[in-house]
Parts: sequence; C-alpha cells; structure tokens
Amino acid sequence: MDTPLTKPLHPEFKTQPLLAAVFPLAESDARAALRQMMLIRRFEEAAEECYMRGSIHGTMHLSIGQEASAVGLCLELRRSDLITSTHRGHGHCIAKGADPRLMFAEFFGKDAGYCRGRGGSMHIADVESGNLGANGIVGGGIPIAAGAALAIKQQRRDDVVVCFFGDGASNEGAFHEALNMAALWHLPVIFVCENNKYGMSVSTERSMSVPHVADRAPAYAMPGVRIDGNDLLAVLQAGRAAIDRARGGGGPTLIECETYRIRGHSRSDRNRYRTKDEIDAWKARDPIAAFESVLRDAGLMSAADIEALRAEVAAEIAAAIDFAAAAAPPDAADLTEHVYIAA
Amino acid sequence: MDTPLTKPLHPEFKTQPLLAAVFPLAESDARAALRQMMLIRRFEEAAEECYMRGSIHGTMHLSIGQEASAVGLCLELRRSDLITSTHRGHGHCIAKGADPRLMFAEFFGKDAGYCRGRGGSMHIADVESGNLGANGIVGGGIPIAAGAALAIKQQRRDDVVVCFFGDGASNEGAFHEALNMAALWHLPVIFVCENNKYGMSVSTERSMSVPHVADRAPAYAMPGVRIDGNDLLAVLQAGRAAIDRARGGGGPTLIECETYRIRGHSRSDRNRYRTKDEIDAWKARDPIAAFESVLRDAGLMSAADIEALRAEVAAEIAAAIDFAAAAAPPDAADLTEHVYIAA
Amino acid sequence: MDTMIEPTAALRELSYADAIYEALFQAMTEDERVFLLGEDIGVYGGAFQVTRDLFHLFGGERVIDTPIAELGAAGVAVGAALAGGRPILEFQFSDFATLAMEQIVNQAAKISYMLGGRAAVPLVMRLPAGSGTGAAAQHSQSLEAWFGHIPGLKVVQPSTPHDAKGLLRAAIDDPNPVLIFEHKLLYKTKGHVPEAPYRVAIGKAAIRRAGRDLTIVATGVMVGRALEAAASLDAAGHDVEVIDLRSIRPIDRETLVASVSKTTRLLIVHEAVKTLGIGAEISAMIAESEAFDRLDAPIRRLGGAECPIPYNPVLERAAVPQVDDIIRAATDLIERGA
Amino acid sequence: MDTMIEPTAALRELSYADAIYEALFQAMTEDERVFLLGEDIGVYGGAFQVTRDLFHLFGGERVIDTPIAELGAAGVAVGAALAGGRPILEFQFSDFATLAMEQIVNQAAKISYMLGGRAAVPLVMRLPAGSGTGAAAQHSQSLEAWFGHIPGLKVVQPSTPHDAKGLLRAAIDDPNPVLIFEHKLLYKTKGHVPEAPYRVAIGKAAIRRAGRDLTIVATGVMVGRALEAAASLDAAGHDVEVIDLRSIRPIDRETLVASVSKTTRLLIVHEAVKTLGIGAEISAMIAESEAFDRLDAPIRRLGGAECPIPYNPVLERAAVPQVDDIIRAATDLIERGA
Ligand SMILES: Cc1ncc(C[n+]2csc(CCOP(=O)(O)OP(=O)(O)O)c2C)c(N)n1
Ligand SMILES: Cc1ncc(C[n+]2csc(CCOP(=O)(O)OP(=O)(O)O)c2C)c(N)n1
Ligand SMILES: [Mg+2]
Ligand SMILES: [Mg+2]
Repeated sequence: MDTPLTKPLHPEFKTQPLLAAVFPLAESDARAALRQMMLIRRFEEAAEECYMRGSIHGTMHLSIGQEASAVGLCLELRRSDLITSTHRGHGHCIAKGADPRLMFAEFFGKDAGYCRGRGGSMHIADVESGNLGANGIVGGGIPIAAGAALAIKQQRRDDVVVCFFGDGASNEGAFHEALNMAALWHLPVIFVCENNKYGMSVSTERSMSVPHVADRAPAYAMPGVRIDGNDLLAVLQAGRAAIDRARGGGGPTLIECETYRIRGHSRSDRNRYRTKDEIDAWKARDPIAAFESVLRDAGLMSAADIEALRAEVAAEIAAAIDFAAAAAPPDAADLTEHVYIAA
Repeated sequence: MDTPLTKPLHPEFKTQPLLAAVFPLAESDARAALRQMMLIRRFEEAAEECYMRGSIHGTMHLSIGQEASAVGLCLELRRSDLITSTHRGHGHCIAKGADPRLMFAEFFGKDAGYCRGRGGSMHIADVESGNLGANGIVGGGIPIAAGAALAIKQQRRDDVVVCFFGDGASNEGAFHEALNMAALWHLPVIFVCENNKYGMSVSTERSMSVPHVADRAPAYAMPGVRIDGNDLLAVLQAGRAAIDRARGGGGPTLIECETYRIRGHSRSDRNRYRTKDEIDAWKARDPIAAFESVLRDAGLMSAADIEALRAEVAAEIAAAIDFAAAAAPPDAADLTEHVYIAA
Repeated sequence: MDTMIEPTAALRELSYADAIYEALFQAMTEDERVFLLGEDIGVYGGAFQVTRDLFHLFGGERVIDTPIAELGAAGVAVGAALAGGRPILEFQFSDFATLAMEQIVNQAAKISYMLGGRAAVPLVMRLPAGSGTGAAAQHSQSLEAWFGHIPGLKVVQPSTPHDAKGLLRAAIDDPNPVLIFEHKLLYKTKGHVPEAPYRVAIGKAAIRRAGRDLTIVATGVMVGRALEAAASLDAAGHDVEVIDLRSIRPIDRETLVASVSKTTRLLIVHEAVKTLGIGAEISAMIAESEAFDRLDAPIRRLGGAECPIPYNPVLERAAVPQVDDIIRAATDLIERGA
Repeated sequence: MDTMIEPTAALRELSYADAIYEALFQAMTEDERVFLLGEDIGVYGGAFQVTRDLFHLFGGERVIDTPIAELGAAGVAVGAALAGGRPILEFQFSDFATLAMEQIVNQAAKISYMLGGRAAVPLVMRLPAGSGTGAAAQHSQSLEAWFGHIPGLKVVQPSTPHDAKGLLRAAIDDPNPVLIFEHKLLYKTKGHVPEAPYRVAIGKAAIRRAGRDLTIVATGVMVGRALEAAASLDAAGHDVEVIDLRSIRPIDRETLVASVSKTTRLLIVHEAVKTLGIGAEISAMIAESEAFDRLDAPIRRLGGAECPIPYNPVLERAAVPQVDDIIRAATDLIERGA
C-alpha cells in the first residue's frame, strides 16, 4: 500500500509505522471488521437511495470512503466504552454496535427509531451501545466527550471515550477548550479527527494555519498521531495504542485519520470547491477495497468469501429498510413528550 | 539582571537575547518610557487609594508590577496603531496615550470621563489614542483585535494592532479561533500575553496543559516568543521585532511576557492561592526599579533626575484626581443615551 | 422610501434570496468598506446560495470564508467594524449564533454605550432561521426574541423579497449592530423588488391587509400564513387586518396600538416558541397601552410548541402554527367577543 | 416539603450564600455522583464565596477549578451528566453564560428530546446575576428570560435563603437541566433556613403577602423591594398581594391566575430589561387567561431600562426598578381602576 503522507509531521510526534508485518487481527476480528465496513458502506448507499426516492427527508451527511476510521477505532472498544459522533455519524453509530433497522426507522421518522423519530440522521444515537450521539453542531461533541471521560474517571471505571470530529471542527474554540482540559486532567479520551480535507467547501489549507490537525496536539502536550485513515490496520494500531494509554490512566491522544469524503458534503453540495480528479484519486484508495485485498493477500478470506459477505450485508440492509418502512410513525399528540425526563 | 526563564522553550522558538549590549533606546525615549511606567504605577496606587476611600466604587484590577509590558509594547506604536486591552487595562490605556484626568473622571463616574461615566475601570477606552477598550470578558478582545487588523489590512494601511490578554485568557476558545484566523490571513496583529502566573486564583500549572503560553504558538504556525516581561528592554526588543514583522506584512506574532501581579486579582482577593514568599520574590524584580538601575548604570539619568521625574508624575496624578473630583456627574435623565448611535 | 412603486413597467420579480443578493451586490459596489464573512459563502455561494458569485465578483478579501469558528468570526466582525469596516456576517444557520452570543451581546450591543457613544459597531448579521426543512432541533430554531431583549441591538425579520432587500440595505447603512432573521422557507418565494437601491426603515411594521374585525400581527414566514388565513376568513365574512411586524427591536408600537384600537381584537402569530416569544412582548405592550380599554376579546398568541423542533415531518408541522390554526384562533376570537 | 417549620427552637438564620453552601454540602455528602465545577470555586471559594471550603472537604476531584473556558466547561458538564455524573456548574457571572449558550441550549436542553427520551442531562447551573455592584454592563445582566424561552430547560430564581437552599436541592434531584439565577445583592441577606435537607418544588410561585387590591408579581431581588413597597402602600390603605415567581420556566400559571382573578389588578416587577423580560410572558399569559375578564386596570410592568447597566451608581440605580417606582406604579394602578 502506498501512503500519501508526504508532508513532515510535527517533529515531536511520529506517524505510526505502516501496516505491520505481523497481521494484527485475529481471523474472526478481521472478518468482523470487513463486515462492519461493508455494512456502513451499504447502509450509506441505501440511505442515499432512500433519500433520492423521498422516503427520507431533511438532510444527510454520508461517510462513504471514511469507513475505516469508524470501524478501526470502535473495533477496539468495549460496549461500556463511549463514543461521541458528528453530523457525519452513521458509520460511527454502526461501528459502535447499533442496529441498522432502528437507524433506518429513525431516518424514516418512525417511533421505533433510535430517537423515536425526533432526531433523524443528525442526532442518531444509541446510548445502549455506548454512542452518546451524533451532533448537529460542529465541535459540539468534543467537550461532551471530555466530560463523559471525566465522569468515567470519577467513577473509577477503566472505560474510555472516543471522540470523533472533523478537520473543520478543530477550528472551533470548543476543540481548544476541551483538549486543554482533557490533557490537564489526564482524561481517558481519544480525540479522533477524521480529516477529509474539507469542512464543507473550505479546504484545510484555507481554514487551518497549520498543515495538519495533529500539529495542534503539542499545544496540549498531547501525543498527536497522523495516520492513513483509509488503512484499517493503521487505524487499528493507532487506536489500540491510544485506547490502551487512556485506559491505563495515561491520558488523551489526538489521532488524525487522513481520509476523504467521496460524496458531497450534504445532498445540496455541487462540488464546486474540488476537482473530479481529486475525487477519483481518492476513490482509488477505497478503504474497503484496500482491506479486502489485504485479507485476500493474507489468505484470510477468498474472493468468494468476500462476495458472500457483501451479499449478507446487502440483505441485512434491505431487511432493515423493510422493517423501517413497516414501522409506525409517532403520534402527533405526543409532540411534547420527552422534552423533560420525568423525575 | 538575572532571569528566571529556566524552563525550556518550545524548540522551534527561541527567547530573545537578554538586554542587548548596545542600549536600544534614544535618551529621550528612555526617559519617556520610565515616565510612562512611573505614571502607571502612581496611577494604580492612587486608584487603589481612591477605591479604599470610597470615591471609586465597583471593582478594580490593578496592574502594579506589570508596567513594562504595557509600556514596552506601546512605545513602539504610532497613534494610528490600535490596541485592545483587558479588565486589567489601566496601564495599557495610559501607555497608548490616554489622559489620566479623563481616566480618573471615568472611575469617578463623571460625564467628563472617557466613557461618560457609563463604563468605569473595566471598560476604560480611548478610541482617539487608539485604545479600543478594556474588556470585562476574559478573551473578549482577542478576536476583536484580529478583526481590527483585518480592517486595517483591507484598507491597505500599514498600521498594526497590539492585543493584550492574560494567561487565563489563552484557555478560552476565542484565543484559538482568533489566532488561527490571524495566522491564516497574515493579519497585522501582535498577541501579547501578560502571563502573571494566575488567572484569578488558578495558576498556569492548574489551568494549562503546556507550561508556557508561547508553546501554543506553533499550533498556529506563528512565532512564539517568551520574554522576561519585567525587563522593559526585552519587551521593547521583542515588541519591535513583532511590530516590524506585522507592519511589513509578515503576519502575527505571539509574545509571552512573564510577569507578576503584585496586588490581588481584584479588591476582594484574599491571596489564598499563593504565598507571601512568592509575592516578595517578585516584588524584588520590580520592572520600574530594574529599569531605573539600567538608566543609572548607563549614565542616562541620575538618581536625582529619577526622583524629580517621580515627583512630576505624582503631581500629575494628584491633579488628575482633583480634576476628576471636580467634574460633573452625568444626568440621570440621559440614562439611555448612547445605547444607539444616531444614523 | 418604504414603498417604491414603479408605475409603468411590469413589476420585476425576484426571489427573497436574490433580493438579498442584490442588496449585497449594490452595497458592495457602492461602498468598498462593505465586506462579507461567513462559512462557505465563497465558491460554495452560501448554504442557501445567497452570496452566489460574489466571491468571484469581489474577490477573497471582500467575501471571506471563515474557518468554522462562530465566536471568533463574530469578534473579527466587531473588530473590523470598530476599525472602519462594514462587515456583514452570515451565520450559516441562526442556531450557530449560540456560539457567538458573547460577542453579539456583550461586545457589539454594548460597546457604544460602554464607551459613552465614542465608538460605533456598524455590523450586520444575517441569520437563516426557522423550521420546515426536516433539519431537526439544532438547525431549526427561531431565537430572535433573545436579541429583541438586548438594548443596543436592532432586529428585523423580513417576510417579503422587497423587505429583504430594503431592510438589509437599511441595516448596512445603520451605524448600530443589526440582526436580520431570514426564514429558510422564504428564500425561494418571489415578489416585486425594485432594481434601484432602496431602504425599508427599521422599526416600522407594514399593514399587509386592512380589516376591521381583528388584528393579526405576524412575523417572518407566518405573515404569508396569516394572509392565507385572512383570505379564508374573508370568505366567512370576517374582515381581518394583517400586520407584518418586520422589526422585532424596536417594535412599531404606534402602528400596533392604532390597529388594535380600531379592530378591538388581537391575535399574534409567530414560529418561535410561544413562551417568551415576541408575542409575549406585543401582548404586554398592548395590555399597557391605550388600546387595552378597547379590547373586546382577550389577546391571543399562537407560537411554536413547547418542544425542540422534531425531525419527523408530521411532528415538525405540528410544532409550529399552520394556516388552519390561525383560522381557528381568529374565528374563535371574533366570535367570542361579538 | 415546601415550608418546613421547626416549631419550638428559635428559627435558625443563614445567609443566602450559606444556604446555597449548605445545599451543596448536603447533596455532596449524600450522593457521591454530585460534583462541582467552575472558575475559582476551589481554594478561592468562589467569586462570591459560596463554595467556601468545599474544596478542602471534598477534594479536587469533586470541586474542580476549570480553566477560563465556559463553553468547554459547560460541555464537560453535559458529558459528565450523560455518563452518570451529577455536575453542578457555577458560572462566575451569569454574563459569561453567553459563551456557553451552544452547550446549554443546543445540547443540554435538547438531548433528551432529540434522543426520544433515551438520555437525560441532570445538570445544575448556578448563575450569579444582576446589577447593583458597580460592575457595569458586562457583569450585571439579567438574562433569565432567554432560558425561559427554551423548552427542555428549567429556570428558577430564588429570592430568599430558604428557597435558595430548597430550589437548589430540587434542581440537583431533577433529571433535567436546571438553571438557578442568584442575584448578587441577595448573597448576604439572611433568613430562616432549616438545617435538614428539603426541596422547594420547581414551578411553584410563593405568595409572600396576601392582599386584595393589587397583585404584584416579582422576581429575585425585586421581591424584597415589592414587599417594602407593599408595606408603604399598606400605610396608605392599599392592600397588596406580593407573589414571588420563583420559577421562570415552568411558570406557575395557576397561582398567578387565581391571584389576579381575586385582586383584579396586576403589576409585574423584574430587574431584567423590560422588553421581552419575564413580565411580558406573565402579562400575555394573564391576558389569555380566565383572569382577563376580571381585570379592572391595564396590566403594568416595571423592568430594567432599555440600556446596558451603566457604571455610574446613580445611573445604575435608575436603570432598574426601585421601591419608589413600585409604589408609584402600584398606586397609579389601584387608583386608576377604582
Ligand atoms: C457550529 C456549526 N457551524 C457550522 C455548521 C454547518 N456545518 C455542518 S458540517 C460542516 C462542515 C464540518 O466540517 P468537518 O468538521 O471537517 O466535518 P466533515 O463534514 O468534513 O465530516 C459545517 C460548516 C454546523 N453544523 N455547526
Ligand atoms: C469570560 C470570562 N470568564 C471569567 C471572568 C472572570 N474573571 C475576570 S478576570 C479573570 C482572570 C483572568 O486571568 P488572566 O487572563 O490571566 O488575566 P489577569 O487577571 O491575570 O490579568 C477571571 C476568571 C471574566 N471576566 N470573563
Ligand atoms: Mg472535514
Ligand atoms: Mg493572569
């Protein structure tokens, strides 16, 4: 695998070594990882189709092309570990263990959805499986993640929090305030920036005074790691190290996953700010295809195994959509329910 | 002069050399600098006395011990250059050229005051001399300074903005957002952190994940300079370099002036968070006494010259207080005047 | 300059979004101090395509894509205004102004007063607001009442393309900070917009339909719904006056008091949550006024439900007043006092 | 549990600040999930000396001095609440909550709803507010109405040491985000405070003085001024009822409607700027209620002047209602309708 990480890292921090010679995943985990990535991909494609057909309304931010960071990080997590997610959060939600049926039910605005039809794509959450929620506010989840880590620490648990956010979010004051506190208090949180080169239409060159988000880590005396975010094994390795560190009381780490969003920012994006060439170049670095070839090369899965898995996943998503379509909508009379939790 | 800067700086940035062998100030400027520092000191002492006597109400944040950073920076500024200041802003205001009479009139709540009695100490400003104002909100002035620099740049002026703020303010999101934009857009602004070791009661060790505020500069690809903020000549040198750089289109610099606030945070501070020893050690490093001895050693001013200057300054402050005491209060009927500027 | 009728030619129509664009274009052409800043307002043309090609026409120094940093951007706008610029700041969604309240409320609104009138903050903020797009709770709020509570700010809410252009231009001319709440559902609505620059005075309501039986005061997207309701009510023999509030701060007390004194009945309709929405202020203002003694029915408000805006479209519709709700409330009021 | 009278012993008096301290101390002792965070609440004891020695008693993990980073601290509190903690966040001045509106309004207030009731944010925020200390425009605001406009939040404003303790304890028990506005001028006022823990229900107003001629609804520091005014009015033969609103969201509609139905006159007094202050909501609510038809005089509001709080003490006093203003307005109302 080639790597485009040509720019120098901040001198204090090294990038992770490329795909380790020794394959770092058990066979069952490898299959599970591929399945999760495929599930996310198929989920996103199907969500897009539903949106086009008009069975999903509102807006939607797809993570096609970014599956490896969600899956690589969450693979190493326990169910009692927590994540905070973003507006581009379907992948995180699935990776942490949510049920696509209840996710689609939510997108269809149904009462059976994770948010009882109140939240939709931008607020998808599954607190049961440890996902504290997507967030409509860029950077909104970053201090929340630090706070969840603080509570975990106070409770003497050895769980950790993984906080996903984008490159654009790292320009928000909330990023600065939260990373400072997390480092100061040695909180068990891993800050995972999915740097997909753009915050909506604005490239990192035009929004950030430093080339890489990881360059901001030293300002918090925090390890900053920059990796190929489309390489599942690289994500896994960096994630494992950071999670171990956090779990062991070593404090937070900032991981920057270099990746790319293949689709537009949201459904209304005309892609005026980037070239087709750029998109195509990244399509060629598809994280799923890359991991498939790793598995094939390692002899862990055959091409037929892989296609069978893809079919299995497609069937699961189709069933999820059927489930969601058949589910009942919420009752308009319940409009103001859940505004307050009863004491 | 000994220097307490023992902790290593961020490797990319060097501290300024200590007091240059060649004296960097014209004789008249040296006298003016000493006078300004003395004026601030006497102003602060007198303000404190007035407050104790009850002729000033509200609250008050004194900059005694921090005179060198205000004067060292402003000495290099033109009248058309701008500054933004803080809750601890009397020194900045005087250093930029305000009239102590109109400052005292403001503190006495008089109509002749800079803010017509509406602002008081926490909002002292003199737009005429280029001070856009103190600020009651920690960090509030930082993005404002960047914005003023943006306007200057748009207007093709070669003026600059000096933005004063404290160590505590550097933990605010506004700091991060503003420094990123200033660096990104190469704005003519100099960020001057007066690091006096505490944000109210919380030491930098307990509020910052890095030892020095200048350690945050690399996160914005901005030069970060740490200097002895009680050494007027060091401030002057660092300030001159940064101002020249900004004026020449080179973009922003972050200067961290290590200093100390001798008085409590505000009038209600019981100093529970620091020791008398620490305060005494810093009293021994008084920036005014230090500069006096530099001037004496250099043969630029005699002890008698210096005492004469001190007396001159004391008389000026006494006259300012008389002026303020005699001035008329605002008319309560004008309560809502100036809420809106007439078109 | 409020109503500038071009008597002969067929009336030129523009969308609300294009009317704003035109005001921006004209102000930027006439006054080089005027510049725009916001997220994705450059090549992208703005989330609602309001700034379109202004980046290409005026360049990156006058159409500035900011990083995603609302507090900082607002502070930059305040500073630029203090130093002689004429910034127009677009919040991508009004909800994100929650991040910038410090600069808007503590700085922009108060600097003139705190400095005894010795500084001005001529700052315009544009805030796409409201529900109806399925964007759920964090992208659908109507928070204009917050700003209406703050002395030092001016707040307008244009409901037509004509006013969108004219109020924006008045805001640009104004030496004080002005917030413009633009309802997202209005961007594509069309109406007559004169081409030459004009101003609509801030602080003046507009009587959109004269009537004798009831005054409906509506804001933003509700103005159209109130007019629709009025047309229905007309068919039922009820003659309703519809007032477009236009300005949240200051409120045009005079026009409202005169109307209610005439009709003796008042219904207020807005999308923002009812509790502490602008309807509360209008109701209280009328109750304190000389119109109080003329009231023949209790003052009634229709506002948003006491919940965040939900995602499900049926719930979302139920969360804010619709034409039927207005007809029902109006009928009730008219019949009650009769 | 609202009024817990200790019949025999002499009534124990505490200051308002000490009453808050006691509620914090008791809750922290009983429930180890409860912790404090804020600026200078540790060794310094809080800007208003409310947290005093709690840092020494409970240690740095339960009394956390945050960096000066209000948005981040609020987000940390939200996250901790989601993960099983019971954070109590002190804003050093309520004005600084302007920096945290995003987390308070978009996150804390809406998470339960957005997640269909599947998560709770049991978060208490304490906000020292109000003018009268010469701290000028950025340290003297009364912004409670903003939060009263937001579904998902609860907002209280205790006026006595008794309620300060009881409302805070109720807020700590509450699974929803609750904001407590504490007027700085009240911290040193004294009153009876039972030692054992007790709760004052959120959402219930208190009739502080029964009367027949006029209802005065007051909030926070204005309750004392209204009672002073009532005593003066009594001497002039006017029998005034004084209601302490206590809860801004939800409002105790029932108590207010009953009182106004009885007295037929209503004066509302608060320190916050009059326009769009809580008085607007109360006025509108009464105008919509069954009490409307019983009104013998227009509803009247006294609120803060339409300006930022000025520094000069004479101007500062003039900017908010004083006892004389209340007497004048009350007399006018009573005589007008008579
Ligand atoms: C506070 C805030 N500002 C702006 C937006 C509008 N917005 C939504 S996503 C987005 C881009 C975010 O960029 P990034 O963090 O890089 O995430 P990505 O979309 O690339 O995954 C913007 C500007 C928002 N939702 N919240
Ligand atoms: C946003 C905000 N938070 C808190 C405060 C209260 N406060 C005033 S000054 C201060 C300490 C500021 O520390 P620093 O920036 O280091 O400046 P210094 O006082 O040391 O000069 C605090 C917490 C404030 N005024 N504004
Ligand atoms: Mg991105
Ligand atoms: Mg400090």
